[in-house]
Amino acid sequence: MTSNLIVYLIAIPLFSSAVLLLSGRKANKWGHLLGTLASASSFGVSAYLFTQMLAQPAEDRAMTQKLFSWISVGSFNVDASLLLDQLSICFVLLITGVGTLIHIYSISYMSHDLDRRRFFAYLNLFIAAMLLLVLGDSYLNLYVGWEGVGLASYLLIGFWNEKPTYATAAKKAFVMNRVGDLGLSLAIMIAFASMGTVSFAGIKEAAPQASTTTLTAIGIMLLIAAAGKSAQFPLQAWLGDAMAGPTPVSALIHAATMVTAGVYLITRSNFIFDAAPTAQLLVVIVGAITLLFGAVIGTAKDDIKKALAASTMSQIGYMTLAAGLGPVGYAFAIMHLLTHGFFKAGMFLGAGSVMHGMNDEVNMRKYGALRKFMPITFITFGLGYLAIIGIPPFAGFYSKDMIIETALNAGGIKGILLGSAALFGAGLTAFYMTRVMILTFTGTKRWDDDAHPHESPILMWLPMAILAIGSVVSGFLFTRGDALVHWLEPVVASHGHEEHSELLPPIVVSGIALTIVLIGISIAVMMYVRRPIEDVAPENVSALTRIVRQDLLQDAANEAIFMRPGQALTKTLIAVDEKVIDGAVHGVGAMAIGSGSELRKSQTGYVRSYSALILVGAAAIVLGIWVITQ
Amino acid sequence: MTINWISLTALLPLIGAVLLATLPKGAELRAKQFAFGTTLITAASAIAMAVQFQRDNTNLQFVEVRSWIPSFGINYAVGIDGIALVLILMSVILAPIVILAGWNEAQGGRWSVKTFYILILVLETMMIGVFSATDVFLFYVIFEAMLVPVYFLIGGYGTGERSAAAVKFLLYSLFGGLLMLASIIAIYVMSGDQGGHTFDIAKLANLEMSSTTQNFLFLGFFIAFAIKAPLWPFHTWLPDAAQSATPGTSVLLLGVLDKVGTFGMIRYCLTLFPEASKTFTPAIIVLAIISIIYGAILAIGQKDLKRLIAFTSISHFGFITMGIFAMTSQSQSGATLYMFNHGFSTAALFIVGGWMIARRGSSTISDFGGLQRVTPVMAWCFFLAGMSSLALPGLSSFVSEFLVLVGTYTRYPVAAIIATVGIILAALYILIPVQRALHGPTTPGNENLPDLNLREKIAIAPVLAAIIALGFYPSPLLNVINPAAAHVNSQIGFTDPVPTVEGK
Amino acid sequence: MNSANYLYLSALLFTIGAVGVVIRRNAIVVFMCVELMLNAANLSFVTFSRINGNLDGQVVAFFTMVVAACEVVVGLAIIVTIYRSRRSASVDDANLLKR
Amino acid sequence: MDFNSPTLEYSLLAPILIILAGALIGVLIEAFVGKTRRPVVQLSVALAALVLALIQVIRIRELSSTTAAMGSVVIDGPGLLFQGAILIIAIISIFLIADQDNFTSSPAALPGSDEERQATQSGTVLTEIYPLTLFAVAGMLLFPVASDLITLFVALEVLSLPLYLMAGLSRHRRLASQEAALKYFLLGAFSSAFFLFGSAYLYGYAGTVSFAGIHAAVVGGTGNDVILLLGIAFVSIGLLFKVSAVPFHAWSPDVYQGAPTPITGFMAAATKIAAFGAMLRLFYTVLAEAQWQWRPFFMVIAIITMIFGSLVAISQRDVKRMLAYSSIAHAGFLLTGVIALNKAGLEASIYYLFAYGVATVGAFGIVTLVRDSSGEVSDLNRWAGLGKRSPWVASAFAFFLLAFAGIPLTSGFIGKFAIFSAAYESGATAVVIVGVLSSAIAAFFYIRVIVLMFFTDATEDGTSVVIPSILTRLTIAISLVITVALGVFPAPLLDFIKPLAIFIR
Amino acid sequence: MINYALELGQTAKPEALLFYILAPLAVAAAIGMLVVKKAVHSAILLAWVMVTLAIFYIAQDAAFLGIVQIVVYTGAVMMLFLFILMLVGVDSSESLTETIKGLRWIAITASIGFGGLLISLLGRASLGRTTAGLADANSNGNVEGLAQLIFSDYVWPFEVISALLITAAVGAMVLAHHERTVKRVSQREQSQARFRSGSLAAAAGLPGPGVFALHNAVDVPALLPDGSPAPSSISATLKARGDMLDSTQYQLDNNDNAAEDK
Repeated sequence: MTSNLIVYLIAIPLFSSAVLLLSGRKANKWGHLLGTLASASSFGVSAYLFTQMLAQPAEDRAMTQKLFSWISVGSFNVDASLLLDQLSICFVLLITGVGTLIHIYSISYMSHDLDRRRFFAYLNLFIAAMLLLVLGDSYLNLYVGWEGVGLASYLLIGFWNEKPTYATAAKKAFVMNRVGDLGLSLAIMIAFASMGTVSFAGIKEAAPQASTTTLTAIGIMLLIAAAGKSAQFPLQAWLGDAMAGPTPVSALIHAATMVTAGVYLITRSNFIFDAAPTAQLLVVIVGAITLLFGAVIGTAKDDIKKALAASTMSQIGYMTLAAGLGPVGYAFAIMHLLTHGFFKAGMFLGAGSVMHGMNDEVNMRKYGALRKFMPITFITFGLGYLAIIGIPPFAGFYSKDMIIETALNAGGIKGILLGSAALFGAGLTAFYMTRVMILTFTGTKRWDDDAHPHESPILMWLPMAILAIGSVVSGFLFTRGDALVHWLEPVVASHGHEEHSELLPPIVVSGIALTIVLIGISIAVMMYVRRPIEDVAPENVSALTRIVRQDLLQDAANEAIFMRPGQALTKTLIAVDEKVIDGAVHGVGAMAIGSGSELRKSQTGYVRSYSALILVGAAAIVLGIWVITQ
Repeated sequence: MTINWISLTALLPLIGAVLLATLPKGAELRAKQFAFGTTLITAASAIAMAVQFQRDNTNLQFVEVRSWIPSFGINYAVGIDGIALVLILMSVILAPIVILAGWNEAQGGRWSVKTFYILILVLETMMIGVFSATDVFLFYVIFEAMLVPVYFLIGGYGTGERSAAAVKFLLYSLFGGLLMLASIIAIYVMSGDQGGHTFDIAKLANLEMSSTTQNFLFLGFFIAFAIKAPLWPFHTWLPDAAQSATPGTSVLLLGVLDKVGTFGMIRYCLTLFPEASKTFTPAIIVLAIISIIYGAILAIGQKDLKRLIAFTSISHFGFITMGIFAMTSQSQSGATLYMFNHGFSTAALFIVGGWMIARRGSSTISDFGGLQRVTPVMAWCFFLAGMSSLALPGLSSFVSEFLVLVGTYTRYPVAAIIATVGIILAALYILIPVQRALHGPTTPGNENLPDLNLREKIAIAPVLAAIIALGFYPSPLLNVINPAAAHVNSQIGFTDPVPTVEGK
Repeated sequence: MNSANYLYLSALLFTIGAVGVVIRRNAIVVFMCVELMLNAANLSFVTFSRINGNLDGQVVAFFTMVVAACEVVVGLAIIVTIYRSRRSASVDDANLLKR
Repeated sequence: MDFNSPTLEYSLLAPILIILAGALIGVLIEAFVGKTRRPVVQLSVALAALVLALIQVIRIRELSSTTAAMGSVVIDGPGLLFQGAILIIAIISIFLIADQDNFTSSPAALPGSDEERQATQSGTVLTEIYPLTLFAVAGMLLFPVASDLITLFVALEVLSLPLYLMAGLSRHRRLASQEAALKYFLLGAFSSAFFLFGSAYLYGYAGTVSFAGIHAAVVGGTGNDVILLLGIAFVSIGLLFKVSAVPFHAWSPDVYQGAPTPITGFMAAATKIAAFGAMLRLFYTVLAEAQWQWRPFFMVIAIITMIFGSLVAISQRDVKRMLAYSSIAHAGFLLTGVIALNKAGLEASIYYLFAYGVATVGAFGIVTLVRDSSGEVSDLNRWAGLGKRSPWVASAFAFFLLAFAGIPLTSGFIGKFAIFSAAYESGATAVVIVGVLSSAIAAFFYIRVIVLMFFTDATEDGTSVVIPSILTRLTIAISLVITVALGVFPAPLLDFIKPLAIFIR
Repeated sequence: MINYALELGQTAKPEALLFYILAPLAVAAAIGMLVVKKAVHSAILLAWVMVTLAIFYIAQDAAFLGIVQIVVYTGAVMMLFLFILMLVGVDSSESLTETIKGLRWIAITASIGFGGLLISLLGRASLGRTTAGLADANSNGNVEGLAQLIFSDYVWPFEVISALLITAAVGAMVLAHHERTVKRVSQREQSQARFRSGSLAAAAGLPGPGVFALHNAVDVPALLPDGSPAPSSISATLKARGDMLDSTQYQLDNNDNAAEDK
């Protein structure tokens, strides 16, 4: 089925973005409105397309639109064409839906910023790029969106780039993403070299004939790409710093949408991973490590946004883990992705709301007792909190429980390890999220005198409220009759629901999970409700805490492994360039000049030495003759 | 007698230069306007030619052959294929942009403004000639003669150590040129032994020679082109030259002149010495990879904006060279497209960078800071140019870079993988100056820098528009390039590696 | 009598003349050494004339004498001029032009 | 006995005879024409003689390929080409020579004496230059067409003696000029002795002094080659001295520097043509069959000449000396034409000689223009910034330098290409490679001068460029036009040379 | 050595005898030219070599050349040399110590190499034919034979050589001839100038030297009536050379007026 409407999904925000960027200050008055409208229109189109899709039988739901032939050289033919199938529509709806809400939120949140128009331009640009990412029908098209969101992310993280650390954060995000992009490019190259195509459909068709080695290679490269974009281990370090961007950005890009692109990529490439067990194993390992990694650093964060960011990292770890579990996991990965999109976006907006009321203060130790001053924020944030820690019947419970279950059922020791990791992560999540709640909303007030906490205006709390509703109901909706699983089936092709030998019955798993969550909450309550909270983080803490505070030394490691040697290499090469390469050239020149001035001395000015030279020359010639007539 | 489009296009700037010489001394503005007009007319002529170009015809088109030095079998012979057409188009489009963008850059020179534009126009004639020559001798003559105007442009109108840089440039190029001359002499003599002296490239391609001879002659040509391109380790002249030249000159130098090197590799190295090309391919690929990585790393470490751009170009030329010698249809087409796109993205970088430098009076990156706040339009232009330089998907350079990489991968996977690391370094070498110059607090002395004026906006707009448009829709160029690139590969006898699995 | 002996003599005289040009400093003596070389060459000509049985060699020798006379005139004029300017006939003193 | 009354083909000898007649008239003018009118009359006579001779050369080109004057002279295509080239160079140079500022007014007066000052102030000019120049030209015309060793030797002396004299006649820095004359003379005589000694051996080997006879002996000689080789060696030393090939070059930097600049230009250009003309004739016709013996030697000499000339020129501080070393390097390039020993080599050499000669005269013409209060300034450091003060003069000089460097679109490039390709064709690959490399080195010092003129700021020392006289201007303009024309459209000359460039034996 | 002796025996004809006597002398004289200090001695030794060669010419059937060698070369050319030597100072002698470092050794090595190799090569040479002798060529007389060649076969170089002679003459003149650039002042003009100079003291002409002095040599200034010496009576040349003597010692008596007159 083809549809001519798909392109408008992208075109509308892209056009809006271009208009906003090019029209300059004139557009300050109406720029934010145009941006929001563009996003909303895109949402409208996607909603319409969704209804169209629903009207079709499951196997005919995928829609395509060929725009033009983009790159065509020899056998390398890539069309600019779009694919809207069951998987993409989930994302499209999430992106445009949450995106629109965040646009609305931003109107108010950014109202005092001189560059609000530019902000909306970037947001629109992001929406367009993200849509291209999920709508592209080939890896190369995806790549354009992939880097496009990277660019938008860079621009938005660095939105307040007058502050050098923010600019650095933006750069860091871009560069680390580029490492991921390297993986994606290589994956495309390998795919083209081995299968002669880069489109999803083409590769899907060719994959079964391809060697496992090839597919494993592609899979690993795709994993690198996903790790870069989704802040998965070992490319996770940029996400925390990315919180430099305005909070709506964190909500949209660094929580709900962009960072989940890695999960999308893996899910989209299911035909590769399913045939490459090694790559798949790596995916789950990465997912498991990251979910724990994120959760652990989340426990020590005092910056509310960074705490949420760590949480995001951890939650995406869950998704990656799920996606790595193969056909059984893809749907759960996407489900968690969607629910996470709601609750995490909602919580970020909540955090933004808090900051909005607290003079942009992000240190939770300077909060406290805010529930009285910001009741709506407290409620919406609280709903998100309940969702993320997995309290039934909130959304997170359904999605996370599924993942834990699937992980445990992965079989053998692998399943036990993964399951315990997931369970442990759930406990940690409960701990640090409770900590966030306690520090922010309960207890005694610790803020400075010049802070005048107040509730946010309606334009801000309304999106929060809508997202909160999503956090509450989405999980239930998705799992009702396995709705999402069936919806995605044509894409992720769970080749017949193979029966896994279940390690534990689902109800037991849920029970264990809930217990662990409750333990996590209790510890947090014990630590932060019973004891007074200092407004400055205590210094006399264990070495472990310190390490956790330093994000498990992730930056130190990067510095030691890449940055310092890199800088040294740069310095060395500059010296080599000057001294050795240019030096050799100059050396040759100097040699010529030097020998010239040495030879010049033969010109003594004495006529007798000249005649001696002639005589010597003659003698040499005679000697030559003497030799050759020998 | 019909007028040959190539000759006409090439002649226009020369006529302009002669007329310009007759202008009175003081008339600076008139000289500028006149030069600008001439380049516009030239561009129009070239575009008119491009419209008539039959893109599926792999033969040379617009061929004109006139006897020049019959006793040596030397002809004035011109003709273009898709590759040459694209490069000529790039040259003639860049020329008016350079003039418009650098409206005042001739002021600080040793000689009059008029002389500057005469040199530019003469150079333009030679640029067209060098890409369209089909007589090796004619090519060589222009190849060498081009050095003279550039030499004076750098040495006379540049900044800093301009004369040293100009001399370095000239000597490097002359040295390479002389090596090529040695090879040309050998070819000429051989052609004489095999049926009459000729310099017709088509006939020379059929020369029979021993593989040793071919290897030596290939090296003569290749080193000349490698110096021109420039390829590691023959690159050290470029940063100096770019640092000293005016931005406009740098655009022409890096954007157009250096392309003669890579163009020459395709047109002469591959065509005349197919066997030797194959022999040396591994070595050249290695050099290309070193260039890519080395250029990028050195760019990261630069403190001077112009030097930085120069080193990025060294990295980019590594890509082009790699694409040429990987000899797959993707890499070959990609390399030519890369030449075109690099022309524009480097032009954008140098032009905007030049404006920044002219405003600030310094080319040290750390002297800038916070320009995004002070001069948002200029900052944006620079940013976009930078994005093009790091081959952001959606911009033109991505298409070419990716084609080169993917094409190379099918034949030399390891090389492609190493080269791909270059894209990470590219992010660093662009974002570091972007951060230092555009972001952060506005450094003292920059508060009152003026943003772009209308002339500057008009100058840069087509470049940026081309960068974006060709990123989304490169087909017009690719359609012209593909047949020619395929023809080159088939001449050497290379076919694309077949994928192990046949997909759709 | 073997004519070759004259050739040896000629070679010897030529060599001595050449050495004289190198080691003597008085420009006139240097020039005389050149004359010695010319004479040595003449001796060869005359000898070869005899060996070859034609008079061409003698004609050359005759021409050489005339040429030598002309050279002497010009040479001595130059030497005298430089002597008048410098009050020295040593070739080593003429050392303005070098390097 | 019967006396064979000699026949002289006057029309074929006419170019030489016209020049000699012009010279004799010049001598008579010295005696009979008033002092004030002498310069104009002398110039007119000299010019007329040169032009008439040139016309005659052109007229007899159809009659060529014969011997004349009892076999002493051979008039063939190459010979006439050399003669034509020499005459054209002489015509260009005579305008430069006519700019009398360069010559002392009274050579007999002591340098720095009152007499000298008075002579200079009185405006006396040295018109003997013209007949001397014409005598030199006559010798040069005869040198490349001489067909026996006697004529060759006589021609050598006829061309040399006036040059020895003229080298000493500079107005400025007279001591240096006289020193140049002395050095030139002593070393010239020294090398003539070698030449003569070699001739003796060639005569001994062949039993005759005629080229034809020597050739016959070389082809069908009895005995061994020792005498022949010695003869070739010593004759070559004489010729290599004239073209200033290493190691017989040492005179040229000093003489070039000391001699009056117009003479330097004339000498550098015309002597090279004449000497190479003779050398080419000797080695292409007479000794061609002995190439296995002499070519290796010439290759070595060519290689060291090219390298030496290029390297030493780099470190020169005086423009005339630099041009001298450049001419040494060019001698090396030209030797590759001798080594080539094929028709292409001959054509190339003729072209190269002409192109180089014209550019040389032009370059030295410009050197005469750069002066300060005490005369010509040849110190390169004081040429700094010339491009600023006199852009046209500097540009013209730069163009000549580029021609020397062999940059395309100048005559030098075509010459270099032609001569190297001829040498390569003959299998002298090593020589060609060295030639190309030393061209690169050579480019370095030419460019250095260009940098100095255009990119270096002038020191305030009163160096100025005099407004060239109309005659000097003519010299420079003609040279420039020819250099450009030969670079861009070399075909007419090449095509002209091609059918003529066949030596007859 | 043995061969040499044998050869000597075989060739012991008058010519050989002449050769073996004169050749060593010629070589000795030539070497002498290099080692004697005075240029004049060198010239004399060269003249001796030339005479020797003239004898050898005659011995080799080149009678005309022999005579010319003596008359023209030894007679005229060498005289010219001697003349110039006189001009520049006949007793000027030259230190034979070498001032240019290493030159002597280079010269000696090169010359021994050159001469040795040359002679060795000549020994190796063969023309493949025997000495023809000049009996045939000189059958009509040596001078006639030469004339035949010079005036027919070699008439062209013979004519050209005239150019050389003219060049030499012109050249010598250019370098030696002083052209008067200032008009010669006539006696009448001098006289007029003296009278118009303003002082009658100068009008009468200068005093002659030695007047009234006890000594009347040209280098002693005349004494004025008051007894003081008159330097103007001495020739400027002598003054410049510093050859002017003090005239006071030849004064009749020391007059006190001398001081007043100044």
